[in-house]
Formats: sequence, C-alpha cells, structure tokens
Amino acid sequence: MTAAETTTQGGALLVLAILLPSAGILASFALGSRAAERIALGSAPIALVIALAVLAEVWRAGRPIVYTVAGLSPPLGIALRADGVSAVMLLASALIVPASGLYARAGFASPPGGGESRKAFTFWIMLQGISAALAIVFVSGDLFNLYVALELLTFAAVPLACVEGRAETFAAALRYLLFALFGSIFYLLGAALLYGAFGTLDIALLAERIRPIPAVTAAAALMTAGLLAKTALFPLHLWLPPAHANAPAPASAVLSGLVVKGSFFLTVRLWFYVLPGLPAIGFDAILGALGSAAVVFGSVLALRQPRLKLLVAYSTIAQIGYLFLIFPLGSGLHSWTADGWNGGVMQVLAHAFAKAAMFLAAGLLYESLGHDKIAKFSGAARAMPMTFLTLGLGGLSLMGLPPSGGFAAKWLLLRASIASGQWFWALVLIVGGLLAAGYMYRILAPALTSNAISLKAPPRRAGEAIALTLAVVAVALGFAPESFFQLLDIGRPALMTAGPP
Amino acid sequence: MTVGAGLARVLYGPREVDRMMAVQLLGTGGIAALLLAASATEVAGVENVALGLALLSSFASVAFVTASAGAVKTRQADDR
Amino acid sequence: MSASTIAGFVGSGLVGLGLYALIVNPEPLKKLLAFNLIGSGVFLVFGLVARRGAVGAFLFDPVPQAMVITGIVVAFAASALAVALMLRLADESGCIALDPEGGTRLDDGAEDT
Amino acid sequence: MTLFDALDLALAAIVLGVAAWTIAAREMFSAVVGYVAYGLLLAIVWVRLYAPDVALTEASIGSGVTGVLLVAASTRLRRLPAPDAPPGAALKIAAALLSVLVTGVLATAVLYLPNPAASLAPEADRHLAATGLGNAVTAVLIAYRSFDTMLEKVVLVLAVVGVWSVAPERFWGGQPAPLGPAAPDAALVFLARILAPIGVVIGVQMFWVGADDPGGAFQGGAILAAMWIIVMMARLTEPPPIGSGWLRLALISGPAVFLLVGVAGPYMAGSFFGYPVGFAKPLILFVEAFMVLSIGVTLPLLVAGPPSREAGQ
Amino acid sequence: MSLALTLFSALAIAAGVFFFLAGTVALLRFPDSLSRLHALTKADNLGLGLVVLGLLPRAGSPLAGLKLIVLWALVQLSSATVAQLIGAALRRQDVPE
Repeated sequence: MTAAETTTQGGALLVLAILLPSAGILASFALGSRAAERIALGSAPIALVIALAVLAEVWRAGRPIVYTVAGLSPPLGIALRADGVSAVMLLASALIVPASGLYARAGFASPPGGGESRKAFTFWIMLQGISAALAIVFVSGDLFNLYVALELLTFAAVPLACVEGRAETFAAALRYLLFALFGSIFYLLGAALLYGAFGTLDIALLAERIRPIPAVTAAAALMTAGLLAKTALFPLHLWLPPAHANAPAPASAVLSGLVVKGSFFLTVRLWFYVLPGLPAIGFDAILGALGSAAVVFGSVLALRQPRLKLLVAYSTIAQIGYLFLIFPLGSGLHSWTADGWNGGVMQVLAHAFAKAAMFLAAGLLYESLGHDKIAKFSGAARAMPMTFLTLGLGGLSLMGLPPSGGFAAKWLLLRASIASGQWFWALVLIVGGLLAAGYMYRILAPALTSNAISLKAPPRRAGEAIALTLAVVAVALGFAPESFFQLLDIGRPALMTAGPP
Repeated sequence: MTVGAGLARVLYGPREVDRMMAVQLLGTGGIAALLLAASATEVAGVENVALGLALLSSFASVAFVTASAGAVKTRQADDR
Repeated sequence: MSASTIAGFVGSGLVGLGLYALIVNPEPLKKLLAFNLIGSGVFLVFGLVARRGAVGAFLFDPVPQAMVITGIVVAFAASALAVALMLRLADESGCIALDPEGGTRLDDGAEDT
Repeated sequence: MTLFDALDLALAAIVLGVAAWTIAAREMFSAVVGYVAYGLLLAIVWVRLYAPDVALTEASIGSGVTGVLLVAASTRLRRLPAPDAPPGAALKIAAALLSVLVTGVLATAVLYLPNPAASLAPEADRHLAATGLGNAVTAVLIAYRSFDTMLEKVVLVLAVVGVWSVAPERFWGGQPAPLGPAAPDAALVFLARILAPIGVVIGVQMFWVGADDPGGAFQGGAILAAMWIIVMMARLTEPPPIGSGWLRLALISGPAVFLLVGVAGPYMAGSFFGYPVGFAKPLILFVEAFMVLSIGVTLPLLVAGPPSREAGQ
Repeated sequence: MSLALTLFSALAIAAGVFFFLAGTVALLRFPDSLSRLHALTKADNLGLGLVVLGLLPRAGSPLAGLKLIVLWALVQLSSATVAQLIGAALRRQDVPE
C-alpha cells in the first residue's frame, strides 16, 4: 500500500471550484431571481479563472493535483483529484455554462420593479446547480461523493427540461427523472458492493485493491447500466429527445452539451480508473457495440425528424454513441490506446461545443421564424446568415470533416481502430459520418435556396455571436497542438500502470 | 415479531379503513417488537427508535384518514 | 445464516421486485413506488456491508450507515420532485401518460451490459 | 437455528411479502398503505442490523414523511384514467427474467462478499476523540464526510426549487395548497395540539443526544418536520408563502452555515471542512442545530408541493 | 433483579404478546369494521401497556424507564385519536352506501 495521500499544491482550487457555485445556489435562493441572474453571471469569470488555474497547476506539476477534504486521507476522508482530463472538462464547463447563461438573459429576465419570476428563479439556480454538479463529477475521487454529484446533476437538469411549463415538457421531465433515478440507484448499488468488498470508495485505493470476485463483476455491470441510462446510450435513450428538444434553447445546450457527458465521464472513471485491474470479460466490446448501434440508430432517426430541435436531439444520441468507442479503442496497454483515448476525449469536447452552438442556433431560428419545422426553412439562410453559419460549422464537426474538433476526434479513433485491427469500428465511424452529412444536408439545403422568407423578428445579434463563438471553438479544437494531448495524458491510468517501475 | 406475521395478512382487509387499522396495529406491534428485541439483543439506543416510531405511527394513520376522508367526499360529489 | 446475510438477500429480492414493477407498471406513481422499493433494497445491501464490518468491540461500520442516511433523504427529495411533476402533469393534461406517442416502454433492456 | 434466526427469517419473508403485495395492489391507495407498513417493518430490520440511526431515519423519512407524500398524491391521482395500455405478456416475461437475473447476480455477489468485510470502524473510532463525539455515525456525517453531507443539503435546496418550479407562473410567491380538509375533525385538532409540543421536545432531544447516542440532525429534523406536517393537516397553521424571506433563510440556513464553517476550516484547522482541535464538538453542534432547522422546514415544504394560490391571498 | 421481578416481567410480556395476537385474530375474524376497531383499540392499549410494564424493571436507568412511559402515553393518545378518526371515516363511508 502506498502512503496516505495528502493535499498537493493548488489542491484548494478544486474545493473552490465546487464551493463557488454551491454558495451561489444558496445565495440566489435567499435573494431571489434578479440576484440569482447576477450571481450566476457574475461568478462565471471567477469559475473560469479557477478552471484555468487548475489547468495551469496540473500542467506545471505534470501529475494530478489532490486535495484531501477535512485533512483526512482516504479511505476515511474524501480526496478530490484533478488530472489532465478533469482540468480540460472543467474548463469546457466553465465556458459553455456562462455562454448559455449570457444567451439566456433575454428569455429569463426578472420582471421590472423588484418582482420575482418563476422561470428566472428556476433557470439561474439550476444553471449554477449544473456547474456545481459537473465540477464534482470532474474532480471527485470518491464514488459516494460522485453519487451525490449525480443526484445534484439530476435535480438541476430535470427542472430545466420543464421550465417552460407546458404539459409535454412535464411528461418529458417526469420520464427523464424516472430514468435518472433508476440510473443513480443502480450506481449506488454497485458502490455498496464495492465498499463491501474492499472497504473503501476512493477511486485510487479501489484501483489498488480490486480483485476479480463476483461482487466486482456485479458492481461493474450494475453501475454501468445505471450510468448508461443517465447518458442515454442506446437502448436507454428514450427519455432524451423529448427532454432536450422541449427545453428552452439555452437549457438544451447545457443538457445536451454537458449534462450527459457528466455520467459518461463517470463511466470512463469507473472502467479506466477503478477497474483496469479487472481482466477483460468483453465489457469494452459490448459498450463499443452499443455505441455503434446508437450511432446508426440515432442518425437514422435524426434523418426522419420534421423539427430542427428534435433532429439535433437525435443527433446527440448518435454522437454519444461515438464516445463509447473509447472503451474498445482506448483501454489496455497497446500502441494505439493513446489515439483511442485522445480521440474519445476530443469527441467529448468537440460535441459539447458543437452541440451547444447548434441548440442555441436552433433557438434563434425558433425565435425569428416562430417555428422550427425544417420543411419551411427555405431561404432562411439568406435572412439569418450568422445562425446558419453556426449550424454549418457545428455540422462540420458532427460529420467529422476537416478542419474541426470532430474530425480530429474521428481521425484519432479511426487510426486506433485500424492500428488495432478492429476494422469494424472504422466502418461505424464512416457510416456515422455519412449519415450525419445526410441530416445536415436536410437542414442546410432548403435554407440555402434563394426564396424570400419573412422573419417575425430579426435575430438577436448577441445571441448569434455567442452561438457562433461556440461553433468556432468546436472547429478550432481541430487545430489542437501536441501539447494539448500531452495535457490529456497527465494522470491517464494506462500510462501510470505501464510506467517504469 | 410473530405479531407482525399475523398483522401483515390483515393488509388484505376488504376496505380502506381496515387497512388503516392494520397499519395502526402494526405500528403499535412494531414498537412492542422493537422493545422486546432491544431488551433481548442489547442494541444501544433502541428506546429512541421506539419513541420516534410512537410519534410517527399516528402520523401516518392520520394522513391516511385525512386523505381517505377527502377522497370519500369527492367521490360522493361525483355520484351526485 | 446471520441476520446480515438475510438482509442482503432481502435487499437483492427487493431490487428485483422493484425493477420488475418499474418496467411493467404503466402508472408513474407506481413506478415511483417501485423506485422506492429498489432504493430500500440498495440500502439494505449497505446495511449488510455495515454489519459485516463489525470488528472487535465495534458492532458495525459507521461509514455505510451514514451513507444510507444520506441516501434515504435524497430518495425522499426525488420522490417529492416526481410527485410534484405528476400532479402538475395531471392538472395540465388530465392524464399522466409518460409518453405522448404511446407504446414506448421504459427501461427496456436495462441490463444489456 | 436459534429462535432469533427463525424470527429473522420470518421478518424477511414478511418484508418481501408486503413489498410484493404493494406492487401487486391494484388500488394505488392500498399500495401506499402497504408501503407505509413496509417502512415500519424495515425499521425493525435496521435495528436487527445494529443500525438504530438508520432505523430512525427510515421510520421518519422513508416511511412516515414519504408515506404522507404518496398518500396525498394517490388520492389526487386516483380519479384519473389509466394512462397507458397494460403491458403485454412478452414484456412481462422479459421484465420478470431480467429481474430474476438481477436478483440472482446480486444475491450471488452478496454471498461471496468477504465476511467479515473490510471495515473502517476502527479508523472511524481512532479519529472520534478529535471530534469530541460519541456516535460514530454522526461523526461520519458531520465530520469525516461532511463534504458529502453539505452537498446533499444543497441537493435538498435544489429539490425545493424543482418542486416549486412546476407551479403556474401566476402562483409564484404564493402559498402551497393546504394539507388538510377544510373542516378538520376535532379529534385531529386535539391530537395535533398535544402531540406537536411533545414531538418538538423529542425531536430536539434526539438531535442533542445524537452526538453520543443514536439520533442526530437528520432524525431530529425529520421529527420536527413530521410535527409541522401534522399541525398543517389539522389546519392549525397553513403552508407559508414561498416568497417569504424568513422561509428561504430557514431553508438554506443548514447548508449555508455548514458551508461557511467549511470555508473557515483553512483558518481554524488548516483544511477546508476541518474542525479545530478542542473546539470541534461545539462547532459540530452549532452546524447541526441549523441543519435540524433546515430539515424541519425543507421536508414539510417538499410534501406541501408547489404554490397553488396567488401571492397575497 | 429478584426472581419475583423477573417472573413478573416475563408474565407481563407474555400477556402483552397474547393481547396483540388476540387483536390480530379479531381484526381478521370480526364481522364488521366497527367491532374490528373495538378489538384494535383493546389490543393496542393492553398489549403495549403490558409489554411496557414488563420491560420497566429491566430498564437500565430512570430516564430509560421514563422514556418507556412517555412512549406508552404517546401511543395511547394517538391510538385513541386515530380510532376516533377511523370511526368518523366509517360513518362517512357508510352514510351514502
């Protein structure tokens, strides 16, 4: 056993990253909806600075930074740990959440004259709830602490899905909630078994102690099933399209871009950090196969959707599918696993930015046209060029065409699948790209015709700028330098076990 | 605990009030069983648990009666 | 067979019962009840683990017990949110169908992994 | 096989039986009655597992307050038409197979868990002196894993926001619906008048002794919550308007004080959420007192539901 | 503890358990709800009362004994009220039928 872990330099930043939005929630609750908006937006720059500082500290140290809460080392205490991936995800969340917040100012303002609005109160508090939950998900090193984070994420995300207050949003939110509860309780069940077997829920200690006994296999299956339900991986995806498509655009951007990534991130933590010592029993191939099915199924359904927001939501199901190729391609100790790992993480980031941008653009379209029926888009690109540029750039990344983050991700995954001789995944990547091209064509082709269209209202310039910025980031990820991938490698478990003795 | 065995069957009682009575009896029986088990196995602090149960057993029954009274009224209103 | 092992088996049984009810029952309130059954089953597994953690003079391991207390409170909060959604949905639409299109099932194939 | 083994087995059979009955009951109301009875039985199981703290929580929150919530929901939903078509036989069989599989896997896993399990009990006890507490479960909740507990309180605040958020816009800031009938039974009013003060005393006592004996902030707060609910059911008080500043302060007081003490940790004890040596117990009781208040207010509000009357009415 | 006290304790507990069983049987067998209610209150009062009485000599401290008595009083109060409420509910249900 290694000596008890202690706090490293910069570790306090991790606690601050969690406490800042938590304190924001409590203050917003006491002070009302107008203050909630100010607190949510005002704390965003601080959160960004914290995320950048974490990133700088991880880069400087070249290894994960750690904080032991209450000064107690695991197993009795809780340790927070940030490695390269945590730092990058923290930064992505610190960018996308405030971007959605700025976009939402128009729709979620408090009434003038000191009154409070239900929509504003809910939205601004839940937005901070998502920040807090994601911060814990990305940096916590304790499986039960992560359970609390999962619940925090659920309780923040579900009301966002029905903040509009229409009957169909309540039905969608209720279904979302039931799936999410199923997911977290199964996750918790697995955690109970792991604790019973090894007397700790600390990720690093578990990784040392894990042995192949029945409880571990059962725990792995139960926790994965629960997390998949929350990530909406096919065939547990049913809740996602109505929940994401009926939410207001800035909420959809966060739900689709970030929230589903939270439970995916935990699945990665589970398999790559807790269970690498478990002999392969085909789980990685099953996850890859489910992901592939999701790619095909989600894309085909996206092709058939009449409404833009539904199309974008089904495209999320397909893009989530790609993420799961990280399991067959990024695990183990092979020459190609670095590519598979980097490709998977890049796909998380590229999709987060591209999808957030596209949902925001879809919201702008809805505001200006009064509908989001794709069949009636003809000529819209002429009237709203920036919005369609956003959709186009986001689509570029979804299709995986160069230059874009999506291209970089799929290229890396493709390289890994060819190097490993698992050509099947390459096929999935290519078919998925073609199908994505198909649904993007469906959106863009009618819009690019020269028909005249009358807008109900001109698009909001600020909103367009925010959406476009996110899309540009998604594209710019394609130019990520080599040092970016070195950052991702910091604390990557496969490297740690393979490193020199 | 044998008390509990008999009581559980009562849940099949034909009417709602019977079920409520069963829960009430179950609550009291549960408290008695708890006290007996505590004195036999010497788990510390069980009398606190029993005290909590004593407070709460009536709580649930009251909720049932209140709710079912409300429901009967609405049903009567429907019939007319 | 000790009380703790029995509790573990009861927990396993409750998880199974609850899962079945969660999939099969169309009414959301029954699904919620099923979720609560699963929850208490999971907590019992924690209880078994806590009791098995008895060492020397200690009759139980306090850490899993504390986790159960946290879990019970969270489960209650979840139930309250679900009930609020159901009642509002009933007010809005006059029924509490989860699926506007009908025919789609919840939790089909939950255990594919 | 001793007498206790037989009783344990009988109890296990009853718990499973009542659970199955709850699921099979056609009437929602009966199912909820079954669920409350089930909660009472579970409390006994928890005592048998040497977990009186959990037994108290299960009896008060898992069975009591959840029961009230579900009863109210079932009576309001019972006149609605059945939503979807009953499931087909194929689905039932598939679901049954899946459930049996999960139960089987789980039971196997439980059987092969190491016995005795790896335990943190000695470690928890070693640090107990530093906290000044006697109840290790309370120490885990408020000291060792206080970070979890604080965040869980934030979850409760989000749950309250979530419940309120389903209200129609025009009712925002108003009161939730009353919990009892317009003209409550005289016996109920009598009960509420007598029980509530006794309950408050017991609730506070339970929090106070929780430092050393079974009990604590959760259990004490839950009993206070139950008392407030019973008083509201007797219509002696009404649910407060959700715009009330005092209400909101009371709701966040627990997590807010917890968070502030946690943030002061680096100055007092050199670490976030650390407690200074020698002054730990008073500080823990201070935090817990606000948590009792928060829980006592949060749970009844979650039961009361979203505002349903316009503000100022 | 003296032999007499032990004997008394055991007898009281046994009698208490008997009343619970009797109450259960009555709840199962009695023909109408009102008489079932009657049986229930008897079992509640006497059963728990006797068990508490039987446990009193075994209570470790005066405080524990006091808790037992408070507990019994609470159950008395609530069972009486609930019986009344159930009776009222029965009347309401019976009138229209």
